[in-house]
Formats: sequence, structure tokens, C-alpha cells
Amino acid sequence: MGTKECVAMLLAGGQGNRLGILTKDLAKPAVPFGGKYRIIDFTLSNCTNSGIDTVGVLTQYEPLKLHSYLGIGQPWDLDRLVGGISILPPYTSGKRGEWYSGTANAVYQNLRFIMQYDPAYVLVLSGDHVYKMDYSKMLAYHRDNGASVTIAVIKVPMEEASRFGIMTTRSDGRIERFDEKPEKPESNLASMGVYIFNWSVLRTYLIEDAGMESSSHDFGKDVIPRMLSMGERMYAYRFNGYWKDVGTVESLWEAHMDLLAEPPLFDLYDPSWRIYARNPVEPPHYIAPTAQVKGSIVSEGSVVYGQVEHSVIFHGVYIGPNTIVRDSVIMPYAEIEAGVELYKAIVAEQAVVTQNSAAEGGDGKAGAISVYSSLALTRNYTA
Amino acid sequence: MGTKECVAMLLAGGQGNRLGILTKDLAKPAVPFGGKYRIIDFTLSNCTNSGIDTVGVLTQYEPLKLHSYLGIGQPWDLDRLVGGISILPPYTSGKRGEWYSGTANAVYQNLRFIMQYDPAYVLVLSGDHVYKMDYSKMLAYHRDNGASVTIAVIKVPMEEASRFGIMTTRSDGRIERFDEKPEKPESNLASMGVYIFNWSVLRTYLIEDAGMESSSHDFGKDVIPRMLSMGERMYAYRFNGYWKDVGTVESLWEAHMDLLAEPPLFDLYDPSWRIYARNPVEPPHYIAPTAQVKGSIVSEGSVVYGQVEHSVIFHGVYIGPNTIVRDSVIMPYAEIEAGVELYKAIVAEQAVVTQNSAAEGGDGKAGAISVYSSLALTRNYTA
Amino acid sequence: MGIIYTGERNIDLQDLTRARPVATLPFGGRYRIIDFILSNMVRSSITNIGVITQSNYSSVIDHLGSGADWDLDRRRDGLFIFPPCSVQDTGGWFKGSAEALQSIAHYIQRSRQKYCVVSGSHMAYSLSLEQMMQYHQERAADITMAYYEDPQLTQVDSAHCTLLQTTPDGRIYDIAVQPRTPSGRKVYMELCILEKELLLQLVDKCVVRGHYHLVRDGILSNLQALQVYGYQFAGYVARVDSVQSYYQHNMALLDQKVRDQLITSAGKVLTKVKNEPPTRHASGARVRNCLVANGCRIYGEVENSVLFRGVRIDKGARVCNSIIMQGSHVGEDTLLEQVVLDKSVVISPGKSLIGQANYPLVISKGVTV
Amino acid sequence: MGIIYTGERNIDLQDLTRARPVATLPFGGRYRIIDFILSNMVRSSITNIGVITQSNYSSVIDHLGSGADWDLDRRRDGLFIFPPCSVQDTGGWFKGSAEALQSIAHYIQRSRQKYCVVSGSHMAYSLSLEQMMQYHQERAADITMAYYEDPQLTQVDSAHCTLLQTTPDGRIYDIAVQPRTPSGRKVYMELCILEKELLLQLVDKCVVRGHYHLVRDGILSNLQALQVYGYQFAGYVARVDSVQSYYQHNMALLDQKVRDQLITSAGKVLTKVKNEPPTRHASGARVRNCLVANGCRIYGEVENSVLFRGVRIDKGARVCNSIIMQGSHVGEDTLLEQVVLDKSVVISPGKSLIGQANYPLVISKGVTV
Repeated sequence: MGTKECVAMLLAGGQGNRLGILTKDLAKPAVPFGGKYRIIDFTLSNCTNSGIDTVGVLTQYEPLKLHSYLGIGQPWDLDRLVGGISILPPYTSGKRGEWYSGTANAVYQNLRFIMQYDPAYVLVLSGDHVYKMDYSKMLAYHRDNGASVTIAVIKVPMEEASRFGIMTTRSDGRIERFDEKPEKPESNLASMGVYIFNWSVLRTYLIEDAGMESSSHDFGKDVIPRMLSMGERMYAYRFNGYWKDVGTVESLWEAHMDLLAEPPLFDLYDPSWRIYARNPVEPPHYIAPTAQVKGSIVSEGSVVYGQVEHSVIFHGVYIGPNTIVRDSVIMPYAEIEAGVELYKAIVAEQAVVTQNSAAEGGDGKAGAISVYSSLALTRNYTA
Repeated sequence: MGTKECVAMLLAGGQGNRLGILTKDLAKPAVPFGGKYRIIDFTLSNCTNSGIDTVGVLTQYEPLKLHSYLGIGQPWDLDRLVGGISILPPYTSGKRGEWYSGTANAVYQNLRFIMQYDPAYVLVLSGDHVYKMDYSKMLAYHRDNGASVTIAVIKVPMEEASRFGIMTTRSDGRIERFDEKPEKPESNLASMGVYIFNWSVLRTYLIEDAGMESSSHDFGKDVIPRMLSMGERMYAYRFNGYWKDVGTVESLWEAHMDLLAEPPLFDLYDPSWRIYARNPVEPPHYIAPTAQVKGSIVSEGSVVYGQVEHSVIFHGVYIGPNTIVRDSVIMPYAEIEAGVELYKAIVAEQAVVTQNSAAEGGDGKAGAISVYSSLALTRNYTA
Repeated sequence: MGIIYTGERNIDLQDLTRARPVATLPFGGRYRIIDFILSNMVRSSITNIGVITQSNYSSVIDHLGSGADWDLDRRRDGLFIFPPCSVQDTGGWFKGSAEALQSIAHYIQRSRQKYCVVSGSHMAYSLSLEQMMQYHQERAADITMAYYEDPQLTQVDSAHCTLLQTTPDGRIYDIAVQPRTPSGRKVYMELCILEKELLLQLVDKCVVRGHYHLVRDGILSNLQALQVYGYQFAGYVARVDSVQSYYQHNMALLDQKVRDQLITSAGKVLTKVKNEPPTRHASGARVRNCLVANGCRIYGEVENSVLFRGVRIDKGARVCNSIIMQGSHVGEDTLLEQVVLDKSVVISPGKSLIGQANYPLVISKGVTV
Repeated sequence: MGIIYTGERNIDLQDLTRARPVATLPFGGRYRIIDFILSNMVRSSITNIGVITQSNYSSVIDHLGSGADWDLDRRRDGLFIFPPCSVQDTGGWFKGSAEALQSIAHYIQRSRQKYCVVSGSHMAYSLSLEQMMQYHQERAADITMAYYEDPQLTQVDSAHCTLLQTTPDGRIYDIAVQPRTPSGRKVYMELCILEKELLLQLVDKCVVRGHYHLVRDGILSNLQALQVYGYQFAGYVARVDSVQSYYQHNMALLDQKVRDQLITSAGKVLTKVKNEPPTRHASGARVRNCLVANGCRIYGEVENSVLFRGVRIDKGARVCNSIIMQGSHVGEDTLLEQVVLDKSVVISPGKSLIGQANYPLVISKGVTV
């Protein structure tokens, strides 16, 4: 087995229960995003575009669709002879099996996978953020600082800081303090959940952490604070681009609206940083003479007879005549029946919205986002 | 998702503890066999050669090597746009996760996978047998009988019958009685662990079985007897070819010796029934002027300086000068150092056998098989 | 097994087939003509397919690649592309379909299948080869040739076609290859089924006598000796043999009934997948009655048109009744009516191009206007 | 990026290259010559590789396929095969390497890499292009050409080679293309590194003046103006330009030192994988000092020989100092000495064939003796 300089471990086992019925039988990283992608595409494309060709994807929750979506990673150019994508579900060993009990534990259980490549660095990522980031620059920064750990950080609004891991740094970027979801944040430099570790350092701390009964085996809560308290050289790497945690219905909806701004806050058309995805085979989309489509993103295989404004229409969607779809996200193969009016809605994959179900969904004017799925017809969220 | 007539579910989660150190960190179906194959290749090649292109592989125990070996199934032509190979590890759903607690339970937890293809028939296979069988003929037999279940059976020596699931049949093949590992077997028709079920029948019984607390959720112990007691039309399909359960060190060794018979009891060179495998990239093997190789199978990348008789040498093996290797199985990338004499031995992947360790292993003359691995140096088995 | 011959010459397609065979002519916003017959075969479980190429075949190799997008990258059978130069003794050029088939006789011979589906590559249609095979077997036919009735067949069309004449029970009693005066309206779809042994015999008999056309020299002369049946296909057939027919069949796809017959109803039409973001309709865009592939950015007005991948329509542009192929860029304040832009054409701001429905204007690949 | 030109003519390889270029000549029991330079590139992290083919390229396409076996089936970069017919204006034949490179100038131009490694395809060696690139950059060279010293260079060899003359610091001051009288022993390995912009300039200057040979017309005439350095390679080089050298380099592989230098030490030599069972040495077999690929069945005696895949040696056969390519079958009670059997040759029972080490007997592909 060849040696790799840097191996990425992508945490994709999260249940994402704040996405409600959207993740009823779907892992969060497999939730559709941006007209044709799934959330995990952004992180995987970052790896490809950063020249990282060895990615372990740690899965646990409802992985069927995620596994078949990832395959051997061919859409992301990650079907390599040595390295490439490896799916790492929980497993039994010797006489016992263990579920992944925390982010650090998930990586710990796969130390043997990393060992195969004997890397200098391990990049830990999560599969539920939308952003474009060149990890190779972060790696160079890590090396230049002679750091043992580097954490990517982004400035967030002060009032939201208590939702994140917050860092206090010296002027040279070295981290002095790390508080996971502090009540009274000292700064607004939030961890993006992107870590680079020296492999030898990570291994030592993970083995130690696994033996600590009081630990919840989480990077942010346990391992990072422990490393800091032991005096490891830890640096914060400032990221200035667009970054969005799409872990809630509200943020998922907002991130879609960000795509629709003119110019978009997050650009899918950037030729220097392509977003790779598994491509469905669908005919071109059809816009009927009766349709009106404005300020929207529409993907292949969709058929539009109605009015679509400021919305994202995924592939294979049907939008019937005399409909109005505004400020909404219509996921793959959903159907909006004739006469339906939707405002500020998210319609899940393969859901059918009838005039009856739409009436229950509310008109979105009060600021609530309606979610329609084929499992439960409608549910409201306050933005 | 397209419909498939028949979906295969391949049980590959077994720990194989009767193979001892050979499966210390390796799932049984991934154990090397036949000079370049792994045990699961035979079942997968049977699927390919029988025209079955949708195979779910249920994994649980130490799956790292097995997963990377299977990939998306390209070596077996199972990388299909619809169907192909799908790896199905245990997972969490809703709030909870469950390990596969028995063969029937493993299939039960993946009913949703089967449902995608809406098959007429489900073929249940296990990944630890060596045989060449045309499942399409068995399927035709199943259809012709209007059966709801068909079980492949083979005649075994009466004295071994109590190790198997034993059937009593009418003259037309209909099963009248099924005893899992009976103390006093009524016949010597043993189940090969190859079942064809009508999908609707299987689904009904699996859902019922899942609700029964007293059940161990095993096909042979619970589901098959239950079906029989409910009067389902169940037929035995007689198989007359070579079939070997290689679940013990002894049977694994014996099966290798069967390959070496002249003519072989199990033929790897049959052009009408090719055995597919993931192929290592190795140079041709080299037989030195000092070497003597007779009645043996040798694979690529190996280098032989010593004497090899009636043995199976896998790829990348080194056999030093002044050695004798007889009646032995040397697995990939193992090294037999100069001066070593091995009789009736199995040397595991990447193990190194020195003169010291060989001395401990015994000379095989008393009928014991020595197993050498890189983990524990030697261990004896009585054949 | 299936064999697709892509060596047809189509002078009336002008610049559209200068650098490519008609097989790889872009069609319907996302496809190439050959995708349709390939998909018909794959959907009918034919997984051993040979594609014979003539000159300009590099676009065929580009498009088909390993066949993975058609599920044809297989260890047993799969897709085989035969470039002309691979046959030494013809000097790289086939004189006709029979010679082309002869050149791959070895491949046909050693295939594991009994039957052969032989097809051309300039017609797009969705046909079940399983049904056609059933028809073939029920009639115990030696050869079954697919045809459709074209009620509007003109003299011009007829000179591009092979016409069949059948008895009421379907047996073919006459064949006219490219007649100047149409004899009936039954247009041969360049698709036939026969056993591979018979195919090899027919081809061999042709070639050794210096004849090179399978239908004219191989089948026509054997209509008495063999049971040759016609299989009538009632669905939509896009016969692409001139700029006019190319334009007309693309436009026809704006009709949902035609799309259903050709693309959506019978299962997917498989094609090479490309990674493109979804299409953006800007807030100032106005798109009506259009087929639009992914990767487009539309700021202007587009009506009754087919847009391939990655097309950009700038603000103030107005595109009507036109076909815009992959990667073309229509600048600001332009007007295009009844125009076909080949790939990567640039229309500079302010320019206008107006063709006629019966004489659409074709702009060649890569040209800046 | 890497560019491999497979258009070399090798008349002295006789029938071995009648139906294939030297690039795909089977070598060393399992490989083709081109595998070595491809593997050198892939091991040095070159993942954008263009292969230019001349006639008889179908074996190149067959062998390389999508490039997956070399890890070159990529969305960004990867393997590109350029068949000659894809260039319209040369009529399918290149007059020389410069014209061949000119025909893919567009591909070179739009590549994302700054440097180009240009290679021929009739030498097999394991060389680190990373080290050669480092040498190139340390000297701030415009062009670096790899060479090795051949102490036994004969006049016959010399007429097949390009010889370099270097100053003590490595700068090249003269080049002789296929001289009848050897000028020194520094044999150019048909491998050079230069920036792609410079390559395009040199090629363009050649072609527009009607010159077609990159080294003779492009580099030699610019030795003053450009910094051209020689990079000495000390490892084993298998230069395959005649039946004698082909035979001799295969036989050399029986020496472990040569195998180490060429195959095992530098990392894997990648090649097309095929599904073959392991080789069976029957109880009556006697094999000494041989390289044996998978899929063989050996019942007879084989000594000092190289056996490719799926070879069968029957009982009573005796094979010495020979090279037996894929799928050949040596019947009972035969004797082969100093023989090269091309693919799928059958030696009928009882026949003998004896060549000489300096004149091995070559039996053409598919022949039954």
C-alpha cells in the first residue's frame, strides 16, 4: 500500500435530526443541495480540487443511499488505484462490535485504515457544510507554522457565536483558548469543523481519549481541549469565503436563497473550482409556453408549466400549470400539482404537493418555512 | 430504479472463528483461496456466470479488506448502472442501531434494499463456500415447481451429515422435513446454504420472524422450519458438482489439495465458467535454476529458489534456497526463509516463516496442519 | 449482439457533419443521434455491441469512451469500436456496409449470441428490439427489416432512403435503394435482425463478387430465396439526412407527444454524462417553449428553441426557433431566428442572424460572428 | 504532462511489429514496451498523458483502453490516445515526430501543466522523472535529454540510435541522428523534458519550414541558442530495435539484477490486468530459470525461458532459451531452442525448431507449425 502525505477522514454519520423529515431515512450528507448536488459533494470536491486523493468516509446513519451515491468515488475522481474513497461503516472485530459514539471515536475505530497509508497529516472534515476551500493552502500554513494541529476558523456574527466552537488566538494565529459552544463567547472566530492533525499527535491523543471513561469522544468537546491543555502547538487558519452549516431547515433554505442572489453569494459556475457530483441521466428541462421562470435555478429532466420565481428546481421535477412557486426549494423528482401555490417551501425528494397539502402548508408570509415530504405531508418551521 | 427478476443477498458477515488466526482481522469471505482468489470470488463469479447482476453483500465482521476488495464489483462485471454490487453493513436508523444478529435478521434489516428492485425472487447465498453452480438452472427448477422456496442440496457422507441442515424429500423433490444439524440424521441430503425464495413469501416470514422474541433469526434454525411448518411449497434442488465449506482450517487445507489432484477435483481453468477476481499487478513468477516445482500451482510475483511439491503458492511469495515446501498453502506475500522445511502447513498473508518458527510448527507427519501468521507465529490443528 | 454502422455519408447535412459522422451529431439538447439506437439495444438487453466507424471517428471514440455511460463496460461482451484503419487491407476506407461488416467478420463469428441486430446511425427512435425479435421468431423469418410509413415522403427524401414493398402478410417483395421516384411510403429504418451465420454468408457472397452494399447486393437479390419480413414501427422516427430534417426534428421535440415517444416513455435514453451545474434563469430572463440542458446561463429572451449544455444568452438577446449547441455564447442585444449554432459559436453583441424554417442558417463549430 | 510517440518504424523487428507498433510488443512475460515509460510517468505523478499513434494503433487502444490500469481514467487530465486519422490534413500519416506533435498542439496548449516530458516508445527502463526534472531545474536548462552509455555500441546499433556529445558539465554540443559511424557511446533515450511553450515553438518552426524531425530539425539546429543538457541514466535500458535486441533483453530478465533494475525495485510496472488462474506446474514438469506468467499449464520441461500468459507446454516437450508469447501451445514431444513464438502459435506434436542466440527464430502470430 502506497504512502500518502495527507489522508482525509470525512465524518458523514450524523443523523441530522434538526433537518426533521428531510433526514427521516437519509443521512444528512446525502440531503440534496443546489439544484443537482448532495451536501457531501462540496466537501468531496474540495478534496479533489485540493489534490487530496485519499478520503475515508465514516458512515453510520441510514447509509443506503449515501453508499450507492458514493460508489467508488468516480464522480469526484476518487477512484484511485491506491487511496481514493473508502466507505467506513461501524463493524465488529474480535468478539465485539461498537457503534461510533462520537466524532473522535469514529476516527479512533478506523486508526488501522489510516495506518495503511502512513500519512504525515490527517485532515478531519464533516460532510454537512457548503463551502469551497483549498485544503492544500491550509496544509501549507500548518507546515509553515510547525503546528501539530490547525483548525480552520471563520468570523461569525457575535450573536451566533455561542452555537460554535470559539477560539481566542494570538496575533500570529496560535490558539490560546478553545470553548465549545460557550455561553459568553470571548471572540467570534468559530471552528468550521475542519482540522489538520499531525498523524502521530492525533494517534496518541485518540488512543488516550479512547481509554478515558469520562470522555464523550468528540473532537470539539474532548480531544481539542485536551490537546490545548497539554500545550500542543495549535493554530487557527482564517477562511474568508462563503461557508454555511446547513444542518437546520432554516439554514438549508437560506443557503439555497444565497445561490439565487445576483451575483450569487456562492457560485456554482466557477470553472476554477468545479463541484463534482454523480450526474443523473435526464433529458434537458422543458419550459412550456405557459410557464414563467425568473431568478431561478433549474436542472435537467424538469418540466415547468407554471410560474417559478426565485427558487431552486432540482432534476426531474414536475411543476404543473397555474402554479406559483416562489422562494422555494423543490428537490429531485418532486411533483407540484396544478393550481398549487408555494411560498418559502422545501419539497423533499419524490414528494407530491397537492392543492390540499399546500393549503395546510401555509403561505410562508409569516416567515415560516413549510417542508413537504412523501412521508409526512407538511410541517412548519419558524425561520 | 429498475426492476430485477432476481436479487442475490450474499451473507458475508461471518466471523469464521473456526479459521482461527487466519480470520483474526479478516472477514472469512476475504480469506485467500486457490493461488490468487478470495473465497467470496467463487460465489460472486457464480452470480456473474448465472446472469444475476444485482448482489447485496451483507458485511459486519472486520470488513475493511473485504470492502476495498469488492469496490464496486468491477472485477466480477458487477459495476452496473442499475443493480450491480452493493455493500450492506449494519447501520443506525431513527434513533437506534442494530447489529446483524442472525442470517435472517441481516436480510430483514435490508428489506428496503431489496424493495428498490421489486424482484420476483431473492437468492440467499453465503460467502464461504467453494463451488461452481449455475443459479439460473436452480431458478428455472424453482419456477417449474411453482415453489415458494427452493433449497440447494448436496449428498454428504452420512457420518458428516449431523454438521449440516438435513432434508428429507419426496421423490419429486418436495421437502417433507428439515433438521438443522440433527444428531441422528434421517438422510444425507445437506443444505448448501443456497436458497431461492419468492420475494413476497420471504418478506412475510422475515417480518414475522423479526417480531418473535424466541427466534435466533437464523434461516436454518428458525425461518426455514417455520415455513415448512406453515405448509409452504418447498423443494430441494440437487447439486452434483464439487462443493466445499471451507470454514475450518482442515477443510480449507483439503480444498487446496483438491485443486492439486491430477486431474483436479475442482478446475480453475474451465473457460466456460471463469472465476473472476481482483487481479494484483505483479511480474511473472520466477523459478530459479536451483528450484524444483512439481504438482503445484504458482501465481505471479512469486520467486522460488527452493523445492515446492504438491503445494499452492499465491502471488508475491518468496521461497528461499534450500527449502522444502510440501502439501502446503502459502498465501500472498508470505516469505519462507532459506533452509525452512514445511509440510502440511498454511502460511497466512505476509507471514514470515523462519527456521525457528518452522521448527515449532512440527513436521506435519502426525497429520496436524500448522498455521503460520504474522500475528501468532504458529499453531497446530489436528486434521 | 448489435452492430452499428456509422459510415453513412450525408452531404446534405453540410457543415454539421464536416468534422463528425451523423452518428455523433448533437440532437435534442443533450444527446447524439447514436445514443438512441444504443439505448434501444441496451434496454432490450443487448450487451455485446460493435460500432463500425468510417472517417472522422474520433468524435465517436470521444463520445462512447469505454461504454460505461451505456452500462457497456463489461468483461464479457460490452462495447467494441472498430476504427477503419484497424483493417489493413481496405486502406482505411470501406466501400460500403457489406465490406465494413466483412472487416469485423471475426468479431461477429466469435460472439456468443445467435442473432445480430444490424443498424445504421442516422435515425433516432425508441423501439423495443425485444418485440421486433418476437415478431421475427413468430414468423420464422430469415431477415426482419424495420420500416415506418412516412405520409409526407417527397422525391427529395426518397433519394436518401431505402423503400420497402410488402405483401399484406408483411413479406417484403421489393426493395428500392435511393429511388428518384418514391415507390410507396415504407421507409426502411436501416435496422434489421438476422442470424449471425446468415449475415456472414450474405456479406461474404457480396464482397467476394465485388459488391459492397448489404441491402442492395446482399438482401435484395435474395428476396426469393429467403423469408424477408417487414416490421412496421408506428412511433416517431427522426430521420436526420439534411439540415432541414435535422432542424425540423429538433423543433418537433418541443411537442410533448414527440418527446414522450422519443425520449421519456420507453425508459431512459442513455448518453455521455457531463458534470455541469444546473441552469440559471436570471431575473430578467424570459424563456418560453424551450428545451434547456444544464450549465446554461440565460439573461435574455428565448422562445421555441433547443439549448444544449453550457450555452450563454446575454441580456437583451432574443433567440427564436433556433438550435444552440454546447458552449455557444449569444452576446448582448442580438437577434437569432431560425438559426443552428454548432458548438462553441460566439455571436458578438448587436449582431443579427435570420434564417428560414425551410432553410435554417447553420453557423459552423467554433466560428465567431 | 507526458507525451508518448509510438510512430517509430522498426524494420529490424520483422514480423514482431507487422501487426503492432513496437510500443505494444509483448515484453518480459507480462508487459508491453509502452508500460515502462507509462509507469515511469505515473510513478512520477504525471497524470496527463497523450499517446500519439501511427498506423496499426488498434493494439494500442486495446491495450491502454480507458487508462484505468495505469490509474489514468480521470475527470481532470488522464490518458488521451490520438489516432492518426483524427487529424484530417495529414491524411493519416505523420512524416515525423514534429508533425505528430504539431497535430496535437491544441491539446498541449490547453494542458494545465508547464512542463512536457516527450518520449518515444521502444525503450524500457525504470527512471525517476522527478529526479530528472530536478536536474533540469537545477541547471535552469531549456531542454534536458536523457541518455545512457552503451559500452558495446556497434555500428549496426548506431544506425538505429541518436547519439549525444556533452561537455564535462553536461551541456550537449552535438547530436548525431542515426550515424553510420558511432560518435561516442551516449545513446539518447528518446526522452526529454522541456516547457510546453518551447516545445510548441520548436515544433511550429520545424513544420512551417517543411521539417518533421523534432530532434534533428528542432533541437540540433538550436544547440547554440538554447541550454540543452544531457541527463545520464545509469540503470538498465532495454532498447528494442531488432529481433536480436528483443531476444537479448528478454533473456536478460532472467538475471535477478536486471529484473530489480527494470521491474521490481522502483515500484510497480503497471500493465493491463487480465483474469487468468495461477499457473499449474504438473507433477511431471521441470522448470528451471524461467519467468512464467499466470494461466500457464506446464507438463514438460522448460529452461532459461520467458513464458507469457496462458501458455501450454505439453508432456515430453522441451523448451530452452525461448520466448513464448500469450496463448501459444507447445505440443507433446517437441523441441524448441532459441525460438520466439508470437501470440497464439501452435507447435504440433513432434516438431522441432532450433534458432541461434544471435539469430533467434521468430514464428508469427497465430501460425501453426
